[in-house]
Amino acid sequence: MTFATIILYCFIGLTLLSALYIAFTKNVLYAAFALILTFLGVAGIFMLIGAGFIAISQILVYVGGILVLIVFGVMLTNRLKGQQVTTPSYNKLLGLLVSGGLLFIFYKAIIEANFGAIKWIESAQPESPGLESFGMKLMTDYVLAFEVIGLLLLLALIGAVKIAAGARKEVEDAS
Amino acid sequence: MISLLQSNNASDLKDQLGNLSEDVWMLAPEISVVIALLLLLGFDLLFKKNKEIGLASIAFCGLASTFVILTFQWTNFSTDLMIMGNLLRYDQLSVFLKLIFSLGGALGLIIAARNGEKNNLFQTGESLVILFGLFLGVFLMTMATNLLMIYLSIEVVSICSYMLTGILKGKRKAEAALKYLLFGAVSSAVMLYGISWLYGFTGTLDVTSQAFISGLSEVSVLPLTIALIMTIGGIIFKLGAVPFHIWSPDVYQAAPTAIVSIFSTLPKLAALTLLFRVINVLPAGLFDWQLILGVVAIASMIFGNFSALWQKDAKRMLAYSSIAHAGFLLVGLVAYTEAGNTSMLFYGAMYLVMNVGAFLLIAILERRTGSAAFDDMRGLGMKMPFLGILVVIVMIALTGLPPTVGFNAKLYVFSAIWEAYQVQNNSILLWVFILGLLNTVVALFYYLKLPYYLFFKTGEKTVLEKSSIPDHIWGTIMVLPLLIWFFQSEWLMNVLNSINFVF
Amino acid sequence: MPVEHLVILGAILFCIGLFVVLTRKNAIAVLIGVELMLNASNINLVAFSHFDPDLLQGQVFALFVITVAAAEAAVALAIVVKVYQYFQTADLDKISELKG
Amino acid sequence: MIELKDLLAPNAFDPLIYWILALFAFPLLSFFTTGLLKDKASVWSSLLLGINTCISGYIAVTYWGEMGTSLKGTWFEIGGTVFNYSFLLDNAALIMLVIVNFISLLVHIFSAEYMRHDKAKPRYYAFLGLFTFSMLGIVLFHNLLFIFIFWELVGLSSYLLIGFWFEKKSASLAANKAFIMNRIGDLGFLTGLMILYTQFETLDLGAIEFMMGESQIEDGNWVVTYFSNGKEVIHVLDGRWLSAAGIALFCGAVGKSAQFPLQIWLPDAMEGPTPVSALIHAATMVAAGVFMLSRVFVLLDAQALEVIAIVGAITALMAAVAALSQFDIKKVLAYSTVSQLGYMVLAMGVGAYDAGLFHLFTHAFFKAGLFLSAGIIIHQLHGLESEGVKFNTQDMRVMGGLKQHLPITFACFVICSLSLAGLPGFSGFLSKEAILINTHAWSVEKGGGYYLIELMAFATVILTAFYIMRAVMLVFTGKFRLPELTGVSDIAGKLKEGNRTLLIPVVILALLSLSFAFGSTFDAETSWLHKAVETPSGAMVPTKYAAVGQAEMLESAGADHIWLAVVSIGLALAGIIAALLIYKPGAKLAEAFDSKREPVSPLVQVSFYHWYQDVLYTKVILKFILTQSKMLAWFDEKILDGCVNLLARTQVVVAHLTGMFDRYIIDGFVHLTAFTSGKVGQLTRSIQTGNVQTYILSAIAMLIMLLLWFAF
Repeated sequence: MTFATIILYCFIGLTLLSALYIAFTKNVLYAAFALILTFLGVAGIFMLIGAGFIAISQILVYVGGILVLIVFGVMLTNRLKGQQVTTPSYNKLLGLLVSGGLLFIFYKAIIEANFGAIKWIESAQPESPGLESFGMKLMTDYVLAFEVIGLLLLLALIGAVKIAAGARKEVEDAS
Repeated sequence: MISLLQSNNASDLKDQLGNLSEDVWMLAPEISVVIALLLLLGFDLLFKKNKEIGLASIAFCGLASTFVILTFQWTNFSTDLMIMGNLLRYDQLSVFLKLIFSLGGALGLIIAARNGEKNNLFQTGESLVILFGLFLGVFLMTMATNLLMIYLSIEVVSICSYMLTGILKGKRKAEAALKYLLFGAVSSAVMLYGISWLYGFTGTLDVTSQAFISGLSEVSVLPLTIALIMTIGGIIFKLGAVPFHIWSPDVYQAAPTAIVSIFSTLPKLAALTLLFRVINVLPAGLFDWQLILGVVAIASMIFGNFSALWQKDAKRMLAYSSIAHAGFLLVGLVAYTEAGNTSMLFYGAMYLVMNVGAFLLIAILERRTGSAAFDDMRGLGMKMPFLGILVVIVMIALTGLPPTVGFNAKLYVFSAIWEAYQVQNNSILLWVFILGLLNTVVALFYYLKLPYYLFFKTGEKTVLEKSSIPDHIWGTIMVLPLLIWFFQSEWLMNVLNSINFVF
Repeated sequence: MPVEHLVILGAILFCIGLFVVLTRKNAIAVLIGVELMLNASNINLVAFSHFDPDLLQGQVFALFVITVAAAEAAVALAIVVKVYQYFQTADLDKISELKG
Repeated sequence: MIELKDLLAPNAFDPLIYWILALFAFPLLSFFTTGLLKDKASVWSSLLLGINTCISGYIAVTYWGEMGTSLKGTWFEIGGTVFNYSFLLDNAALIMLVIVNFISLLVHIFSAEYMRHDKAKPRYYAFLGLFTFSMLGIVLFHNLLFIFIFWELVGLSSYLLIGFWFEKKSASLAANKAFIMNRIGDLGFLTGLMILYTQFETLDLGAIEFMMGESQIEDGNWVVTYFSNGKEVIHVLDGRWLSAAGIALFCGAVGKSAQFPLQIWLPDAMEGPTPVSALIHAATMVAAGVFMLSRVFVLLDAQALEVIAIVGAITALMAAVAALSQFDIKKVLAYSTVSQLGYMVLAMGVGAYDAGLFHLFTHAFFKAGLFLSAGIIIHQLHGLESEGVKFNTQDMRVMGGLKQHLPITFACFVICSLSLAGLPGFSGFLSKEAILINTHAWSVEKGGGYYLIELMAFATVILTAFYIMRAVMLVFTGKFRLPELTGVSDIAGKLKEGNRTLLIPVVILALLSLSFAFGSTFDAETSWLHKAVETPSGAMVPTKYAAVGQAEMLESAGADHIWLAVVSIGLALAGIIAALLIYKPGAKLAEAFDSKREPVSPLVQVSFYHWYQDVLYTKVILKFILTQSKMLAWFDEKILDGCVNLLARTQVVVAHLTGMFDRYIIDGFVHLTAFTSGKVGQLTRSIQTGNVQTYILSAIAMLIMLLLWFAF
């Protein structure tokens, strides 16, 4: 076992533990902060299996963007007056049953599929491609998808601003 | 490293870019939609007041030019092509669907224009811009053959749909948007997970490639089933069929009628096309998708129809009916024959016309009474006999009775499945056939509820507004084809028969 | 390092995400769950992409997933804010006027 | 070997298609345009119908002949399967064409006066136009799919016309009843179509007839061989499917032609305007079932025919008994119609195709005549009603002695009645005689219990004569009972004969009920009409399953011809004389009649309540339906209100279990009270639907179920 592998397992452990913490904490803010750890763990995994750019995007977009949004969301939808921002949970047993059952099925399937023995994976020589080729891919093969996602972000921005901006005034008008 | 070098090779790159820029011509309709979108955005930013007419004209011109381009593509169609680096497939099926989508979109906008609600779609540019984003999404859905493109186009449609549901004022709209979004996010996560496994099995995202097919053939049953069902699940969410149908009644009830008329048609048909494309590449005997989709179709028909029986709101009833129609649409797909494909497409096209027509009439009635609840529509038919008769015709068409084209559509899909049963002898086909027919009978009861309330109940409610001539004209334009095509379904059939389904 | 381990990690993450989605009352907590589910898929995609260095399809896909997630989160939070204005709560069990 | 494509191939262009289109166009035009006209509606639509009648007359004369002219064309093609349309104008269709148009025209004219004061007159005429249009479809098309479509349209227009006065609760109830009964029958029809389509891959009747001729019964299997798109196909079905197809198609006729056990809608259908009853519920629509049977005659095998004969005989007898004791004049005529339809069906069942159709044609005239005469009476009596004076204008107890007031109506009514009773010299005699002879021949051939059928047919003769004479006596003889009942003495003087618009159609119909109109006085065989419709040759029916050849039967029974005629005339006379004696003015029963309110004697009650069939249906079937709908409601509540509810319920159970677990084991007994109450509150909230997480939960749960089902 090389040093990199050990680190990889550390990151896997970090991801799992923080995810489990999210599952069982009652405090939404804590959950949000645990989410940072999860994202960092996943980013670390990405980095170690040769997807450096994705790792950086993960940190930038998730930690820098989505998480900030979530924290803002928590702030906006709770009256913070000293007390903790908690969220009660329900459906616990049924949720556990469904997700646990699903996990069991997944586990069986993963064992059965034996991913390591799948032909194309077996015959491949894992290596880390350069950032340059990644950029080239984006601008050639996936240029359409790239344009579309750009447009989608624009639309989401417009829509989100429109929906959130008018909300308070709208409610006042209605009441 | 050799391959890397190759793609860096300057002349190769030039070739590739050259190919891409050639492919751009195939995307002319999409580009036209995007241009319209940007114009709307610009117009909205430049002007402050009285924007309705400008926005409306840009929107209609955009759709019209798209339609013209598509007609041009249809008439000059030469051969099926994979374009944009195998992300999309340019074929007659997609061109045809986009043609009817642009028509359906225009009809939806007409409903919005006729609806005259206070917070009209045309008053602010944002909602129109997002609506055009949705058009772009459904256009791409009809062409996508790459898992990435499938995911992306579905997401474009979904995110635009969430926003459209919640963008206008109203408590219920906000609630529906939130539910829609959460449900949709989970569905797309499920689909994405399935896709990630498919990628793992095959090493490719291109569903048309040989590697994809051979890769799938080597996986054992359980993982394959999981991956495919989860992937198909995401598509079924857009189709609005069981088990991913639960969002639709809430959303349909709350969202503006014009938007709902588009929600209930374009994404459904686009999702059906996606399903069709995915299923067509699956090697025979690998996976009994006929059984799965058969079960989904039966369940959708039963859930949709039986729940619709008890609704008290016309829009909510139509939502359940659209779940049932998703089942009927799947019937043609399940048949898996040439006739099945043609009939599915015919049903889809007719469903679009019928449903948009139904929503137009509901919108008109809604404007009269201020709500879409059945109770408020009592006796309206006597006050407005012409519109009442139009409603009756549309409802008969949705039920699938002669002399409307709804009958032809049901006749085609059911004769297709019956023939398929006789050839393939697969018992699920028989079940689909029998239960489908029984469901048609159930449908009769709730579709005729609206005419019943309109004509046979007396209401005291005063009419808010007199019916106007444009209402009559638009209503007739929407409804007349339903009658004409019953006698002349041949010409559309000829168009559809000319479509090459070979994949 | 066998690829299965990462796939199993993905599966666990997916199920944890699902559990959070199903059990948390707060809409924002539910969104956190959804993000976990999306990350699960991303792990799979990138892990498989490791064996696909020439085409990089998995990595590209993962990048797009991250972007879509960002767009979705933005829209989601806008809608949550709007819902909160109306309902004065973000608890999903209280946001259930439409039913039947 | 036959190629299916060739059978369905469109034939060369024939200008006839323009005439046919015109035939459809005029009633449809009437349907669409009368709504625009207010007072001119009657004139306008009568004019359109007049044109149509002329066209149909012209076509009938031009295309009259042995073989009939057929027209075929392609409707559409889908994935190699051809759906075609075809018309067949043989003699039967031509006669039907003329009858439908002609009687419709007469009814249009009659209604001009009858409906003069109705505000919704345009709607009425529009519906009549729709009805005529759809009836023509049944008559002209020779493809079962199209026949089915128009069959449904006929049902629809009948529904609309029965419920024309939908403000009356009874009218809308009657309309619903007719609709439901017809739909039950149609379900059978549809099943029949499906069986035929499976076997022949087409619903074109011409092609089916041809292939039926080529099909075989081998070892009890029904085998059809033909080429479809160049490939040879052999369809093998159990021979019983052939019988099933025949019986299923007959079910359609049972609904539409009001046969036992679905006949109960027809008496109720009298809630519609009387001219409508004359057109739809006497002359044309109800005959459509019989006409359809004649169209599919080659498909009916011995078993199916037997069922048809038995049902026909039962219907004829039951309805005749029911007609004996009615008070409502239209009810008498309605039951009489059901009974006569039973005769026609019986004729089809015993293989007397020609006699059945013949009776259909003659019945169309005399029954329409009877209904329109009754219409005059009702209309004139209606004219007597005023603010203070209200009575049931259809009740025979308010009539009596109308001979003096309405002499022409009386004459017409009597002529039509005698035709119905079947006295020589009237058209009804010819056709009824033909049916009786054939039934006799059939019974002789089959022997044993089948004589019962013959007995029922003959019993119906005497009953028919009796009830129609009873009606004549009660309505026209004796003294006018209305003045006494209402207490207004001068009311009798106001009653006048109907005007010309009312009388002309009735007189025409009465004249057409005389047997000379059909070119024969005594023997049906010599009538031109009877000769025109020929039984399709028996060879087309697979031999083993064939009905006994009609020709042989008739030959064997030929000797009985004369005495059969004598017996039936005797029976009819007996019935008439009995009625004359019993109901002659001053006789005991006639006196007792007007004071009677409800029948007392159990036997009469059986008749009056039509064998309690309605009660039975309400009790048994309605109860069944109610339970059914309760079950559906239950289904909806328990299962469809989502997996959601179900899940929520499971949740309750599971949560109770966890609750108990928590209570007793984990938490011990410490926080028992506080904990449970909190938990329960939480649970009640979690049951609420409309929660998006429950949605997600149920969706994922269903997904997992799918997964498990497919993977394991």
